[in-house]
Parts: sequence; structure tokens; C-alpha cells
Amino acid sequence: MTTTARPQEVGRTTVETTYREALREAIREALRADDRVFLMGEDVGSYGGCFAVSLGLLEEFGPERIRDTPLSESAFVGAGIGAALAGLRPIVEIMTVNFSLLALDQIMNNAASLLHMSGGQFNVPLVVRMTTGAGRQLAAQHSHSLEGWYAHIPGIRIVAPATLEDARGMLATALRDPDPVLVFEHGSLYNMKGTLDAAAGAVDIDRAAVRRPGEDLTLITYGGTLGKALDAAERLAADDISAEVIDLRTLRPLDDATIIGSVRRTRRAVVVDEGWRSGGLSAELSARIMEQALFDLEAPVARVCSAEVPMPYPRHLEEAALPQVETIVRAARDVVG
Amino acid sequence: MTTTARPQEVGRTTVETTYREALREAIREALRADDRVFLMGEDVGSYGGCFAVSLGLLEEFGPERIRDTPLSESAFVGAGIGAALAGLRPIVEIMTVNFSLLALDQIMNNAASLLHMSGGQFNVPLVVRMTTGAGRQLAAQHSHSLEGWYAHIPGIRIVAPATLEDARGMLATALRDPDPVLVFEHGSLYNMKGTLDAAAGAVDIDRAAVRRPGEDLTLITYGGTLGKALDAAERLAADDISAEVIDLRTLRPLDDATIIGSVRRTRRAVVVDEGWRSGGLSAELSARIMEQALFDLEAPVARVCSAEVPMPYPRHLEEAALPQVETIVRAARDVVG
Amino acid sequence: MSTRRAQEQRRREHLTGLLRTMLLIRRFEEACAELYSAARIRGFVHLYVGEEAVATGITAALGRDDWVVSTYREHGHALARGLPLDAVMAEMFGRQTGVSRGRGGSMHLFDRAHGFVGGNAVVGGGLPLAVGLALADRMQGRDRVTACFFGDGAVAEGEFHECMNLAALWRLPVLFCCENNRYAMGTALAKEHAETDLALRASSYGVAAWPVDGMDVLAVEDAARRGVEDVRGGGGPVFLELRTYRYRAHSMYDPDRYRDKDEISAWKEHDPIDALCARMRQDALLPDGTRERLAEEVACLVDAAVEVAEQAPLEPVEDLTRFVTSEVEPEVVAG
Amino acid sequence: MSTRRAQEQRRREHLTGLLRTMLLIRRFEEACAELYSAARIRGFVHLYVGEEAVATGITAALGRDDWVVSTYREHGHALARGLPLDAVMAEMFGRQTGVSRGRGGSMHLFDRAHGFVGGNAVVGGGLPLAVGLALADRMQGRDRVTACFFGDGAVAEGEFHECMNLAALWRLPVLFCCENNRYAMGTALAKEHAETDLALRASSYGVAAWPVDGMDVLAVEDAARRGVEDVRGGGGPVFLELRTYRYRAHSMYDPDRYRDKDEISAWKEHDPIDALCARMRQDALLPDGTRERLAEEVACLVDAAVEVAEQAPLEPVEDLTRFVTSEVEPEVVAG
Ligand SMILES: Cc1ncc(C[n+]2csc(CCOP(=O)(O)OP(=O)(O)O)c2C)c(N)n1
Ligand SMILES: Cc1ncc(C[n+]2csc(CCOP(=O)(O)OP(=O)(O)O)c2C)c(N)n1
Ligand SMILES: [Mg+2]
Ligand SMILES: [Mg+2]
Repeated sequence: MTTTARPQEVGRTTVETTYREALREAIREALRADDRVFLMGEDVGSYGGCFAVSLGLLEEFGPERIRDTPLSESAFVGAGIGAALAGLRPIVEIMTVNFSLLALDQIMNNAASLLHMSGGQFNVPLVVRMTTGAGRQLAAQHSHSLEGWYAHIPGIRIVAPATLEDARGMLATALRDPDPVLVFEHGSLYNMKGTLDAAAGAVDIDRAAVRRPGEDLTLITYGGTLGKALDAAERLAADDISAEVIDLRTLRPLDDATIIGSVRRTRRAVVVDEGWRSGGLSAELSARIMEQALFDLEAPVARVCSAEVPMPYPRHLEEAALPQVETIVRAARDVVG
Repeated sequence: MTTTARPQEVGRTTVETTYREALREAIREALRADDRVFLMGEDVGSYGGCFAVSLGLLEEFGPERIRDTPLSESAFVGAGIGAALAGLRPIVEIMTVNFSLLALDQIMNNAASLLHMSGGQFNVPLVVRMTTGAGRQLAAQHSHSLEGWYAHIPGIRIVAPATLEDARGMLATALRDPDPVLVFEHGSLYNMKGTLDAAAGAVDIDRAAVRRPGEDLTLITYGGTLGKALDAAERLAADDISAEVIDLRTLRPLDDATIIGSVRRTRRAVVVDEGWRSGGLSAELSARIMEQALFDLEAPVARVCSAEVPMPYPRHLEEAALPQVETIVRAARDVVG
Repeated sequence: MSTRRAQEQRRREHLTGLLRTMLLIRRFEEACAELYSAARIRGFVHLYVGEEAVATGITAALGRDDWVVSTYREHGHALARGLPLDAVMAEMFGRQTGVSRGRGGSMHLFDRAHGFVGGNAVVGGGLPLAVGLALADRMQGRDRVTACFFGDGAVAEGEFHECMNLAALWRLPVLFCCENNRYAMGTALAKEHAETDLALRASSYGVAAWPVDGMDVLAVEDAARRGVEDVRGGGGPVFLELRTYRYRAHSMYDPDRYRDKDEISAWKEHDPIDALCARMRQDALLPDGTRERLAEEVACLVDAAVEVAEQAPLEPVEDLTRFVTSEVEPEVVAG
Repeated sequence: MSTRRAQEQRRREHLTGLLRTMLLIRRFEEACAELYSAARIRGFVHLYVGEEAVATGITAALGRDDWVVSTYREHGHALARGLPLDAVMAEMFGRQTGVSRGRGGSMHLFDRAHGFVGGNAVVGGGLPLAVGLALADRMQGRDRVTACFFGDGAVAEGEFHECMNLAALWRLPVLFCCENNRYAMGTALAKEHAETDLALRASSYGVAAWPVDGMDVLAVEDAARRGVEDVRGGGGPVFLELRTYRYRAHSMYDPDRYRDKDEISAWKEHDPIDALCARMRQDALLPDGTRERLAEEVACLVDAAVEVAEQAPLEPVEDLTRFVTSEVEPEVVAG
């Protein structure tokens, strides 16, 4: 279990903040601490970041280190790889995961492969941030949740901050990683408010976190659906169903120990993820649980994912397409039987 | 069970051919039958196709219908989409799956999404062919097996011919599909020799095929690893283990009926796929079997996949990275216990 | 004499039509801004206010069968192309009566009957479609033109390069309509491009290319007619750099911090609607009150469209996964 | 007088060095062809025979600390850059002693000690890396140059466009070395590009660009020196179109059906090695027998390299998944 899950100790000073501000503080801290670090992407500078994450950083760090790029995803992601090879610590922002497909060749064939192809000579200490997820009626081309799909690629680490602590702390750890790290920020979390330890800083990015302990089943999720899973657990508690909620935090590599350990205890699991169902991350989790805990299971591992459809614009259809508290509760009740 | 699995009936005339020639015949037949059909891609013309599949077609059909393109994967795949929208039936060849990443935005955000985004007005009758797979010492950037990964995308059909019948027959059916079909040809199969019904033609692309019936376990695979699975079944038969071998043929949508039906009978399954293990197609199959047949299983569904490494060049390392007859046999013995 | 009057009459009708189209677009966009602020429509909404002359002038030069490929800033293109106002507005509300059955929303307007192929929200993503549509027309011997709209920012994307080369190499009937409004979101032209003369850049592919005053609807229409004539005549693609400006923020989501207000007001001095009116008055083609009458007329239509849209039905939830694959049966091909 | 002799002496040594490098590359490539035909090396192997003057002339103008970004046709670049012959040959055999521990093979030669950043086998894929390397040098105030090799075919890829614009926009120290050998696999230049004057195309980004006789090593070296000087001096990127020709098929896999033999022999008339020898003889800088002596010398070295390589160890199978992630510990950064 990770430090980010620790209970607030009494007497500690905390600050009111948002997910967006926590991300910004993390970037600011990294820029101040290490002059090899710079932020590069479309509209990170004078616009302030398409979701205002980097607002104000241009004024503090100037256009060299808060570097606006033209619309050229493949070139500036690849340039981030090259700059990392040459000793810098780039943070490349791709506005949203939907556009990252244009840079996928650079991510898979260079960032993830250079170390191996070169026999260990060229590691790529690159961090790529992007917004992911649906839920804001942005329709088919702006609503993908592909982080679980990216987790198929060897040679990169995938993290998905779901809490203020992780929004604040994952970047520093990612920047210390000698290899590429992709950070997926869910678009519906930017305005999430809460309190954060005033001294909050780097967090581990190796372990999943148990966000709520429980006995009767394990809800496994991450990122944008953690809140829904916790709400579902609350609802289930009302019917005396005790659900443990695991926040994966890092989608590659997966923390089998925490996941399997929990399911061995609860003997039931529901995986919740906002990606399309077939071939999504939930399938991998289901397969691992089958391989490592089949005979502990009282019921099949259930998957609550998005409908396999390019996301429609209207709210009622989008809500029907996405995992919801109700659908999680229903799936949990079914596996508990 | 599909027609391609039918036993050779006596008295039927057959021809000696190869996987490559069967693919070529299918393209030739389509070009002759329907003048809306054309082939477009890098070096499909004067070079004869990078793996000689289209050799000779330029001479027969001319440069308009056997259309060489510049190195512009995104543009010519997107142009295929546009041509399909305007009433043609393009066959777009991407030399190999490794380069298809450059066209992924067009595939996911246009080919797979236009029908839905337009409320049903614009379907995309496009066929995209590409070579996939490892095994020829082509190293990290030329050895991907991403067909299972592509199967995550709603709105496209994924097929993988593993036999001469399917190499000969899948294209015609794909061309009749009103929606995009991606055809993955495994690079190690092009020289596969065999006999083919002289009258061989269109085959169904909805159902998986049982390539070898058996009782004790089900080996589920497709494409380049079908041969290895059949060899493994042969080896297992020697120890009185009767393995049923299923060729998925179509990776999206999956034919659950055939897969689950078999596993319900055999109560044991090993999924073999050349993609990276985590988040690959095997995980989806494992998850579906868990969901639909958990209580019929005598053992966890096993996965035999590629090692999670950018493919190394040396033969001994590549062989160690890929599924092999031995590893399939070992996995099968383990699940049979 | 009477022929001269007839001509004048035709000219008046034509210019009045252009004016009405621009007024309709502007009113539609203003309504969208209000509706968005009132949270009655959602998603990303990109307005076209200030750029009306471009869509209006280009589409005026197109024929019924021609194709139009557009972007996420396409309300103006759609209305100028003649897509039914009620169906376009219904799309903003995500209603079944919308041009895309409400599944697309503001960024994904489609209409096969008008050859309107979207509504593409990945910058540059529409260009390959345009090349393919044109390729099909060329291969099938149709003399259609494909008009493809995209912005100055799209010119930096690799797809622009690949598509310019392909269209020029194969001499395809594409009219590339680059809406240079000087910004890609918050990024000014000079921070997007090493060479900011976009017509010059386009001509390096061996494509006829020239800049056009995108605030003057008559200049746009004239350039478009010449371009369409070349393209349809088999002369290969033509690239028009339409110099224009968006008065409003990039999207309803954009706080617009990156430009100073003087720049915006300076451009408003060249408002395309005012400019056309001035021109028409000069030529005595705009009787007093006409502009006001037309403005009122389109305002009523837009208000009515809003009302109809809000009453219109939604797609049933059970139909969520419709249109992922086609409902028609696979066709049976001879042979 | 004696200074003149000293100069002449230096010149002789320099030209002899260039000649030796070209002979080494050619011999290495011929050996690879034999080894591939004998199935002693595998994978895709792309030979450089005929293009030796390009790698030799460009690298002659680079400094020790400069970066080189290359393609899958990079044996010549690697050898000219000074990567150890034995280690390059061992890579062909997939041995642990290879420059990339044998994991890369022919298409993926890497050597950090020589600033040789691969060995990129996705056409155009190396260009963004070059832009990034140059960006890092610029931001860190180093006066390094990044030489980036790519072919005429790569110019059609979107990444070329994005990278030319980015490098020009940010005035980055990149020397773009376009090896125009007139074919992309089997596709002739005129079928790849609407505008076949590639230097002209490059200049449309506001980049200094000119064509160079890629069969004349002295012309290449001279152009490279001028280019490197501009680039290092902060003048922004330079693009050299190096007009050359490959004598052999695209890869050992290619039956070479798409060009006629006369074209090949016509180009062989301008063989870069013969041309340099003629020039040296003319200037009395090539004593009789020198070429033969050098040819024999490099042949012995290549044969020796083959022998060593075949004896060299393979990576242990247990190490299959090494180098997927780094073995070093995450660094601890102050603060
Ligand atoms: C590939 C891609 N990258 C980024 C975005 C986000 N985005 C949407 S519009 C836009 C600016 C486009 O500018 P321009 O092409 O000039 O068109 P304009 O909005 O000015 O009409 C950006 C960056 C996107 N939709 N697609
Ligand atoms: C993106 C991509 N598409 C296709 C290929 C297959 N391919 C390898 S080399 C080549 C031709 C490249 O031609 P050019 O850039 O002129 O370099 P040359 O081989 O002539 O040196 C092609 C099509 C590839 N490796 N990468
Ligand atoms: Mg713009
Ligand atoms: Mg070439």
C-alpha cells in the first residue's frame, strides 16, 4: 500500500487545492528544482494549457522552458525523445489522448524501443502528459480512454493520478524514472477540490493503493472512475456489502501483489474501467486474477467498461455508454450473488 | 463451423498454390469482378508489392487501379477512406503493421467513427491489408503483432487468414462488408504451400473454425501461430492428450459461440497469440471464458504469448521471445495437469 | 437597357443572398453562444463569427454535386452549404432530428444529401478524406470538385504535407480552402510557422495558390470561382489562403487571454457583413431597411429552430450502439 | 615552398583518408551481400554501395561531439563516423560484441561514444529525434550540430514537414542530409513527389538548402563544411540534397525489377571511388598501387572482422528481457 493512502495525521498543515492546481504545483516544483526540466506542447504557454494546467508558468519560466509548439504531435513528441536522449528532462503535453495517435509511432517505435534496440545505451527519460476520458459531451473524436490500451506496450510506464496526492506527487517520481512515463489525467478531475498536505511531494509509482478496505469483494479501478467506485462502495455498504476499492495508479507495470492479495481475501472482483470493453485493461486484470487466483474465486470476475461505440454527443447516450455508480453496484451485487 | 474447415471432397479438382498466390488471386478476382475495386499502397505496382503479393497486377490492371503511393501512410489510408465514402471499394495496402501506427488516427478517428458520428449516413467500405508478425529476424521496429490490439477498436472488423482457403477467400467477403475490414497477413505464411480447391472463393468471416477436433483441452489461436498450435496438438496426441484447435479467423467481432462451446466441452484452454502478453487478445479470450464458462473450467485458462520486449534481432533471442511448439505443449500439459 | 436592368436585378438578388447567408450564420453563432452560456447546449463549440465571408463566398462557387469537407468550426460551412437550419440547430441539442441524429453535436455535422462530409475534429484529419473523395471522382470520370476547409494551424500537421503532395502528384480536383484566422487556439501564426506566407508554402508543392481577402465575400467568391474552374477543368488542386479573423474565443471554453482587444476591434473595422452592405449601398443595391429586415428574418428562423430543436425527440437509449456497424446487408457482387 | 609541400602533404593524407573510408564501406557492404546470400547474417539488410561519398563527405565535416541520426541504410554512416569495424560487423551477426549487443542488427546500429543515435528503420522516424537532440543542445548552450540522414522517400512523410518547420521555426542546429538516390524502394522520384526539386521544397520552410553532387566526395565535404559552419554559428538548420544512387537493390530481399540496367551502369560511370582516384591522380596525390594497397588493407580488416564476429558470444537467452527498462536506479534529484 502506498504513502498516498496514508490517513491525514493530526496537526499536519494542509492546503485547499484542486487536481489542476496540484498538477501545476508539481510542474512548477520540477521546473524550479531541475533546470533540465522543461514543458513543451500545444498552447502550454500563452494560452495557459488547453485545460489551464500550466496557467502562469510562462510568466515565471519564460518561453524557452514553457515552450509552445505548432500542431505537430509526431514531431514534438519525437523531439521530446531526442531532448531526453541528450540529457534534458522534457515534460511533453499532448492536449488529449485522442491526438496522441498521431505520435504513436514515436512513442512505440522510439521512446519504448530505443533502450532495447541500442543494447542498453540510449534510455529515454521522458514524461508525456495527456488528458484522457469522456464525460463532457465531447463526442467520438474527443472522448477516448486509451491509457489501458497504451499499457500493452513494453518499455513505457503508464500512470493515472486519481487523487490530489497523486496529481501533486506522481510527476516528480516520473521525472526521476530513467525510462518513458505516460501520465494520463482524466478531464473530469481537473476541478476536483480537496485538501492536500502542505508538504505533499513525490509519491511512489510502483504500487496500487487500497482506497477503501473491505471484505466481500474487490472493486479494481483507477483514474476517472475511482470516485464512482468509491460511491458504489458506499451504496453497497448500506446493504451490508463490504467492498474493498483498489486504485491501480500505475497501469503498467501492474501491481499484482496488491490486486491478487485483495481478491484472494475477498474471493470476488469487479473491474471498472472507462475504456472499451473488448481488449481493454479490465480483460488483462481478469486474466491475471484467473491465472493467479482461480480457485479462490466464488464468482467470475466482472467487468464494468464503456459500451463499444464511438462516444455519442448527447448526455443521455454518453451516460449510458460509460460506467456509472448504478452499473458498478449492480455488477457488485451480481458477483456477491 | 465454417466452410473453410470442410474436408476435401473426393473428385474435386485442386490446384497447387501458396498463401501469397492465393492472396494475389483474390485481389485479381476482385479487380476483374468489380471496377470500383482498386489496390493502393507503397510499391504495390512496379515493385510488385513489398512481399510480392501484387506481382504482375500492374501489367494486367494498369497504374490507375494498381496505384503506387508515396511514403505517406496517413494520407493514403485516409484517401482510401474518402474513396470508399465516394463509392469505390479500395484495397489499401500498408506494407507492414509496424508502419500502420502512422495511419492510426485515420483508422480510429475516421474509418471506425464516421458511420456513428454521421448518425448512420457515411459507412466506409474499405479494406486495409497489412503484413504482421515476427519470426524473420527483423528486430524491434519490424516485428510487431498488433492485430489483437487493433481488435479493441469498435467499428472495424479484424480478420487474419491462416490457411490457403482464407487467404483466397476472405478478401471477397471483406469487400462486400459495408464497413472497414483490416486484413492481417502473417509474414511467415507467404511461402506456405498447399492445395486449394480450384473453385475456391469467398468464405464467411463471421465464424471461427475448428481446425482439429479434440476432447481434453482447447488450443485457441489464429494466423501465424495456427501451424504451431496444430504441431503442438500432434505432439500432445502422442501422449494421449486430445487437443481441439480453434482458428479464430476473425479477431473482431469474436465468435464466442464456437470458443465457449469448445471450452465448455474440454474444460481446459490455452490461448496462443504472438502479441505481447499484457493487454493482448489472449487476455480478452481468457476474460470471456471466465465470464461465460468459469464453473466448467478444470484449470485456469493459460496464455502463451510473446515476451514483453521490443523484438531482438538474433535468432536465438527471437525464438525465445515467440510462442513455440514446445511452450504450447508445456502450457497444455500444465492445464491438463 | 432592359438587359442591363435584368443584370442589375440578378446582381442585387445574388448579393442579397450572400448578405442573408452571412447574417444567418452570425445570428446562428450568437444564438449558440447564448445557448452554451445557458448550458442548453454542451460539448466543445467553436464559433465562426467574423469569418462568415469565407464559407459564404466559397460555397457560392460550388455546384450541387460537389463535396465539402470541413472542421469542428463548421456551423458556417454547413449553413452556407444549405444544410437545413432546423436540423443543424437540432444537432447542437443532440436531438434525433439533428443532421447527424444528434450523435455528432457541434463538431460533427454531416449531411450526405448536401455532400457535406463532416465535421472533422482532429486538426488536419479531413484533408486525407478530401484527397480520397477527389480520387474517386477522378477515377470514375465525374467532374466534381471537393472543397476542403482547414485552418492555419492545420498547415503545420504532417497530414497537410502528405495531402498537398498527393493531390498535386495525382492532379486531383481538390480546392484547398485554408482559413487563415492568424491563430491556432492561442498560438499566433508566427509561432506556428517558420514561413508565415501560407500561399507561398502551398505553391512549393507545385499547386496554384494565392492569398485572398477573407473579409470580402465578393473577393472570396471570385477567387473560389476561378479556383473551382481550374480544378474542375482538370488543372489539379488549387490552394486558397483566406485571410480572416475570428472575433470570438477559440471555443466557448477559451478565456481568450492571448490577444489584445485592440487587435480584435481593428479587425472588426473590416467586418465582412458591414463591408458587403457598404458595397451594395454604394451600388444602390441595398434599399434602406433591407439589412434590418433580413437580420430580423434570420433571427426569427433561428429562434424558431431553437424551439423546434428543444421539442425534438432524443435517440432512444436502447439504440446506443446503433451505427457502430452498418445495418444494411453486405452487398452481393456479381462474379 | 616547404609550407606548400606541407599543405600538399596534409591534402594527400586527407584525400587518402577519404578514399580509404569509401573503400572500407564498399568492401564492408560487399561482404554483407556475400554473408547474407550465404545466410550467415539475416534480417533486412540495406546496402550503401554507390553512395559512399555521401556518408564519407558529411562525417568528414563533423566534430567529435556532434550527433549523427541515421536510417536502416546506415552501415556507411556508422563506419564513416568511426564506429569500430569489428563491433559493427559483430552487430550483423547478432553478437554480444556488436555495437548494440547484437539486439539491433543491420538496421539498428547505435553507439553513444560516437554520438551515433541509430539506426532508425521507420522512414522519417529519425527526424524528430534529430530536432530534439538539437533542441537540447541549443537550450543547454552547447555548440553541437546534429547531422540527420534520410532518403528522398522520407521527404513525403508528414514527419519531414513537421520537423523542417520546427527546426526552422526554432532555428535549431540541424544539418538535414537528404540522400536522394532517386528511388524509394521501387518508386521513382517522380512518382513520390509533385515537386522533385527537393532542395527547392526544403527552402520553402525558410531553410538554406541546395543540391550537391553526391557522387563527388569533395563536393559533399565542401558543402557539409559550409553547412556545418552556418548551423554551428546559429544560423538555423541547413538542408543538403545529396544527389546519389544505389548500385544494388533496395535490400537484399529486393529483386530490383523496377529500373533498367542501363540506368545503373550509367551511374556507375560516375563512381565516387573512381572519381576521387582520378582527381588524386590528376593532382599527383595517388602514387601507383595505393588504391590497390588500401583496398587490400580494408579487405583484410573486413575479413578479420567477420572471423572475430563469428567467434563472438551471443547474449544469453536468460537475458532476453534485459534493456526493456533501465537497470540504473531512478536518480535522486535535489529538491
Ligand atoms: C491533431 C489535433 N491536435 C490538437 C487539437 C486541439 N485543437 C483543436 S482546434 C486547434 C487549433 C486549430 O487551429 P486552426 O487550424 O488554425 O483552426 P481554427 O481553430 O483557427 O479555425 C487545436 C490545437 C486537435 N483537435 N487535433
Ligand atoms: C513509415 C515507413 N513506411 C514504409 C517503410 C518500408 N520502407 C523501408 S525503406 C523504404 C523506402 C525509403 O526510401 P528512401 O527514403 O528514399 O530511402 P532509401 O531506402 O532510398 O535510402 C520503404 C518504403 C518503412 N520502413 N517505414
Ligand atoms: Mg486558425
Ligand atoms: Mg531513396
